[in-house]
Amino acid sequence: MAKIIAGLGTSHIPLLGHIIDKGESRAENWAPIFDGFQFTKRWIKEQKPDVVILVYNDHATAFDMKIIPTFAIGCGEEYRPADEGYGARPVPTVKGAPKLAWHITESLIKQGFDMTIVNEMDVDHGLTVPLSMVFGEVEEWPCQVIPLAVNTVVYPAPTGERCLALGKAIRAAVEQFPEDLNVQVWGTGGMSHQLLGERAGLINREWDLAFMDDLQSHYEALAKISQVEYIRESGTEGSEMVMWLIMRGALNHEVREIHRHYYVPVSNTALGHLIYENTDAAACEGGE
Amino acid sequence: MAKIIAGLGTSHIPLLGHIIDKGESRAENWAPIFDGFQFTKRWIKEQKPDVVILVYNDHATAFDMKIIPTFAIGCGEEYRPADEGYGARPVPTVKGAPKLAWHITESLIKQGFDMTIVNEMDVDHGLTVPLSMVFGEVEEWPCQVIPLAVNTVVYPAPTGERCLALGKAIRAAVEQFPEDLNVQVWGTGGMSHQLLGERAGLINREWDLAFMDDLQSHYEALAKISQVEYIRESGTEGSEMVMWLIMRGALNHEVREIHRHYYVPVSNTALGHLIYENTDAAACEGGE
Amino acid sequence: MNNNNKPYSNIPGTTVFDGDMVRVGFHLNQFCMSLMQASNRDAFKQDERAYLDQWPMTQAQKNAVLARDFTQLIALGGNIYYLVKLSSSDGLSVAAAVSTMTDLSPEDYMEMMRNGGRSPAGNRFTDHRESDKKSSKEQQ
Amino acid sequence: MNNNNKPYSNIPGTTVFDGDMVRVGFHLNQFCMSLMQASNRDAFKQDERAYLDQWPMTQAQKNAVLARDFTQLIALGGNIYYLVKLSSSDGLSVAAAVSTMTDLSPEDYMEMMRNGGRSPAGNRFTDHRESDKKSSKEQQ
Ligand SMILES: [Fe+3]
Ligand SMILES: [Fe+3]
Repeated sequence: MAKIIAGLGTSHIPLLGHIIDKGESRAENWAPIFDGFQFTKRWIKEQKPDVVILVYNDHATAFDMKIIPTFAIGCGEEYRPADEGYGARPVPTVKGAPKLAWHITESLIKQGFDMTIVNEMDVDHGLTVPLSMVFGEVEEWPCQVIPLAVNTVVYPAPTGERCLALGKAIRAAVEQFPEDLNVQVWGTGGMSHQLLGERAGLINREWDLAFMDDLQSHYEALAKISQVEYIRESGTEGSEMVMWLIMRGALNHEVREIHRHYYVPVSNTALGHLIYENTDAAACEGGE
Repeated sequence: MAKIIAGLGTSHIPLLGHIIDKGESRAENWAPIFDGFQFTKRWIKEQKPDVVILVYNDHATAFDMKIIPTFAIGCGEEYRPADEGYGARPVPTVKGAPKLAWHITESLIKQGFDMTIVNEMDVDHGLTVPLSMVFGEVEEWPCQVIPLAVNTVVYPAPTGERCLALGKAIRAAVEQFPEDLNVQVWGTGGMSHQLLGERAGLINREWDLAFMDDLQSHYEALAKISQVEYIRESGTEGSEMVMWLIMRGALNHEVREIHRHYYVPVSNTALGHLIYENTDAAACEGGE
Repeated sequence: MNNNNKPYSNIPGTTVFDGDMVRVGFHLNQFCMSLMQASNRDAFKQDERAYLDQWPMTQAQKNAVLARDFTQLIALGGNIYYLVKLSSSDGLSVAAAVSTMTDLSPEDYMEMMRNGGRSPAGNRFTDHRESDKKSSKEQQ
Repeated sequence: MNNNNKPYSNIPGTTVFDGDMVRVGFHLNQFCMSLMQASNRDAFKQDERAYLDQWPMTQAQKNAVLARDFTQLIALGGNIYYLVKLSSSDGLSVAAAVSTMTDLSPEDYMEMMRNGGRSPAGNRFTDHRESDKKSSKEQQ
């Protein structure tokens, strides 16, 4: 049976993609940012996930003002890196996991989640930057990816409680898939940032660190944070953090935090990153 | 405050649009079909709804295989009748109700419904045929319309329970809208039909009539019918009936059936139509 | 075809358009979708084979389009709402196109519909021994 | 502008991209989206006014585009993820474009970010008497 073993959270800041693509990720001035992913790069080589369910938001790339899905799941065979206005990132095409994706989609819809099914789209930095930060510069991505795009551009985004519930439903769906697959769920976006208005540049380090602390065991409380409170406390784009709750919901109630990294600033944004592993996956299925 | 006063269910068979558009709806051979809407045409002139929330499914018109939303709500200013391959229907442009639509959308997302927001799309026979059958041939549609497109093309469609819950959530949202508006919800599609395979042409009159009987008071039981059972009993396209459950959920627990019409065949399809009015809307808010 | 081992695999003469069928039929259906535009319809009519060759469809799918073999097109992942865009561009009614998938002639099919349609009796299960079971036990 | 009487109307220097803003900014944002294609970027650069006139935008929106007035563009319904397609086509970094909306020069903005960014203290509520209230009482 397929199994979710681990998950991670990470910002998906476009500047990180630019740095990597220009071959400057080993430059000394960027070391405080990239060094925090050295552990991750070693860890993922041991973990060897077959499939990553990658939760991100589309930034007016695949979706424009005509159609804005709250939850869009990619059931396609592959996804090309998008041209976001300065040429597509020179990274490999993303291979989908259509069989598992359709299984999850069918299960989610029957569990009462109103998924938008996507069979063809390009994927922007929200999806490809996390892949680059975790897998580094590679010829082929070493796993299949199921993109899960969450609307965080148009107000309102889905609530934290809805995102947490979606994560739990994803776990239930994955565990019913008959193939032996090592599946990870990644939540991306955040941490605090605001890209508009006089208040642009807002960073709330205290809020971000408390969020990372609480995500391990007090995630039900985090799920109650409203979008307005996210915006007030951590900036308009700080509300991307609901996507980490999908990741959290997909893991067991008991997880071990095996890595954490926090750095300010990257461009306009606070960078956050952590890794969870389920503790004794088989035994302790709590938190429902 | 806005208020849902009444709802109706009706098939949305394309042939009916062809007949009307050719000016043949008063022909004697079609009388058994169209006579069943005479009452409706008089009734709607008395009711004068300001806004109709029109639940239908897109038939590979606005959405293709690239993107398939489970629930798409139209927040646009207007919608053009689609060219479905034989020229657009010569009916008026559909005026949206964007303020109310956005209010409902925000409320639904906060209530945990994962809506896909649509700001621009063309609308096919699923939406325009019910308008024609109810309002007749008019220069302008006499009300605004909020299109609510439900996926019933790709398996799985949303469950009956989910559709009923969506209807209830729509009612809650409408009742919080501060403007005095007379709102109706229409559920369209069905009744029994199958458009493919050796079994094409399936009609289950007994099932259809029982569905119309049960919809008034035993709708919670109807909501438990699985898509597989719909398909088995009433044909692949018979599963469009979940859309009537959205309409039913948006009404009070106590409704009066003030009109019913059932006829076989229209083209490949069993035609069904009924009208409900809330009984003493203010007093009896049961059924939750 | 790809409906094996599913809760609907025992419904006779019926192909449910599920994820497996969507995957198989993606380009076939997108080809059909392109016929919504008059200029594409013209190009298709001008040279059907050449138009089809612009789409990454299988040879079997292309042949079934050329032959207007709707039974085959459904088996190869076509969805009826997409396929009617093909039959409409031929000027065929939906009922006429649909009837070609049954064991009836278009005339007999219309006659059956006029008489109330195909009865569900005996058409609920492929295995007739199952047909007495209450199907209402099916779960969502 | 259109964020009045909303639970977020008392957040200073912030425009939430809600339904009202989507309605006002629809064509402005779709114009920005068109700049994702190189051929459109070229046409825009050739004659900005003529390119803009192809879009059903307001005169104020067109003028704000020509002036690259991002504060104004946000007020007129622009969304930052769409607007960066405009600034990117000018070769501007996101941070540089964003800084123009603040009271800081690009250099001072970068300096503020290097020093840990803008503090939330005093930036949570427009009415400073409210700023002591626990914002955690806010509902979803
Ligand atoms: Fe983002
Ligand atoms: Fe339909």
